[in-house]
Amino acid sequence: MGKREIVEALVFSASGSLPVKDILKVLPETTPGEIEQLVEELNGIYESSARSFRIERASSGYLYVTLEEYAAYLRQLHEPVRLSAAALEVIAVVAYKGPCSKQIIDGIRGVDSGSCLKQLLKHQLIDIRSGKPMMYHTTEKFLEVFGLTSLSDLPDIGQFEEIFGHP
Amino acid sequence: MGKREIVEALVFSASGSLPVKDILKVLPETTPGEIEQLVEELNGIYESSARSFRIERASSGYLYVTLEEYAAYLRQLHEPVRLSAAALEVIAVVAYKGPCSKQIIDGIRGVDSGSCLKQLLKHQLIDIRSGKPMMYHTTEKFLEVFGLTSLSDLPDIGQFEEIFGHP
Amino acid sequence: MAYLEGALALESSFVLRLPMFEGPLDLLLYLIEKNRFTLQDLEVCPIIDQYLAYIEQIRSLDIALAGEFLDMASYLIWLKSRILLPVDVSLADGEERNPVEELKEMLMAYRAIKQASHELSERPMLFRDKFPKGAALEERGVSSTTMGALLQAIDTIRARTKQVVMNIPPMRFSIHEIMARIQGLFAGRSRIALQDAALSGDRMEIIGTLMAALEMSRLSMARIVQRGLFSAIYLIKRTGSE
Repeated sequence: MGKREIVEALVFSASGSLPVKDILKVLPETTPGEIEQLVEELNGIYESSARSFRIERASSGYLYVTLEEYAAYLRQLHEPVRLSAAALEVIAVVAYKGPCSKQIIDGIRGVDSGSCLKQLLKHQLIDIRSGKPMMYHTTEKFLEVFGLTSLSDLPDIGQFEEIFGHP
Repeated sequence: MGKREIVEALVFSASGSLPVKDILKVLPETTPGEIEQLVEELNGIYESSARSFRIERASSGYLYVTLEEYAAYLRQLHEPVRLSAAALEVIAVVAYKGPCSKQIIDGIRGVDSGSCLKQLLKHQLIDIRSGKPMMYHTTEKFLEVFGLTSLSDLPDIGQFEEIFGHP
Repeated sequence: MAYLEGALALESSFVLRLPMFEGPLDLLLYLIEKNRFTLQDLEVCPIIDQYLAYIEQIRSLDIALAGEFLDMASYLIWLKSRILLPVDVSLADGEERNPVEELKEMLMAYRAIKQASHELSERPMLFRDKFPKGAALEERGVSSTTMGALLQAIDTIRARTKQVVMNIPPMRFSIHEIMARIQGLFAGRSRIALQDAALSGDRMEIIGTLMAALEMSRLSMARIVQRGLFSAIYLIKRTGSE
């Protein structure tokens, strides 16, 4: 296990790109130039063993990417994203409260939910019922993503007490 | 670019574990056995070129993970998951006993498990099935975290059958 | 009692030692092991004595003890009395389960779980011993998630908005006004039910009325009488001569 492999493991485990300063935090005796050298060595190893990925320089750090020639295959995979904590809050409110307006959602959460609603609409987890005000409600896709057969599968709010203590 | 490298690129680009069925979707002429063979070949290549990662069988698919010897370095960058002994007891009950209520978990442990359940839910190692009472069960992520393909991979524990065999 | 000497020797480090036991069953298993009993040839009475002594020891050190430890203590005292007292023939004809066997079964189940959790923690664990490859950057669909995530989100909302929820509405009832009202009621009779003095039944008004009653009692204007637990509270008018 050399420095080179430690750098490899660090970049490998990062989500998105890993800033150089994070690598320096773990390997304090190293210099940015040395890291660049190690990354080049790693890419050399990947190339000579015909690997499908390389490490790329990206803004302030390093990032693993797959080679372009594999893109056609990768596109067929539906790489899912995780919902943000805020989006989860909004979807929880809409699911439990039933169709409700943005004003109500904002009121319950105590913060503006505009961008979350947009994200959830984009992912088709909620939909709009027209009217004044517009009402948001959950979709079939929501049930699918949360593994529910119907909204009545949602656990009773009162039952949360056993885990989350008193309201 | 062979099948092997396509499998590599697919698993590499996934966040978390990639289900075998997703690989089969992209490479329809392949069999699960063949994929396993290709993964073994890839791990062979990684080992002989002293790479810091391997592909592991996890839950219903494959997952890239770093080797254990790098953990000390990686822990400096990532918030490591620390499960308390109590939380481990709770997850053991849920894993061995199968879906069960808080009352049953508390009964076996002789103490309240509320905060442990909360901790495990937060880490998405368990989930809830609604009903009266709510039932807790282990998740795919649990299998992933503990490197299991299914719950039947759990080590057999003496007396378990007779104690938990019949509810 | 060697274990007690041990406990005393540990006195200063008790705070650190205590969480070693996950609960009363854990402590019992520890004592059983210390006495080199197996669950099959377990002698319950010495274990019960040691458990109780241990609990007493900890309590004398003024360390807060989880309720479960005390529950178990009272259960064990009951169990010991069952063992020592002559068996009631009417109860002994197999109708009731042997409590010692029940305790053994509980301990066996807990021991199995403890062992299972130990084996789990010995496995190379993701995010502790090995780390998964980081997520790619592209965004596409939504990954399936858990019900727990939904509950967590609700808990987050609750935690964040707690202040709003906890915001107690200002007292809309003046204690002096309520006192004056009670005085008015006393004009016709010398004894009134406290709840009659709260006109609306509003929670805040009831609290206000109780505070008014306490104030009147303090000023020797009335006596507060309650016959039994949870029964109605009465205010009895006091005259100057009383």
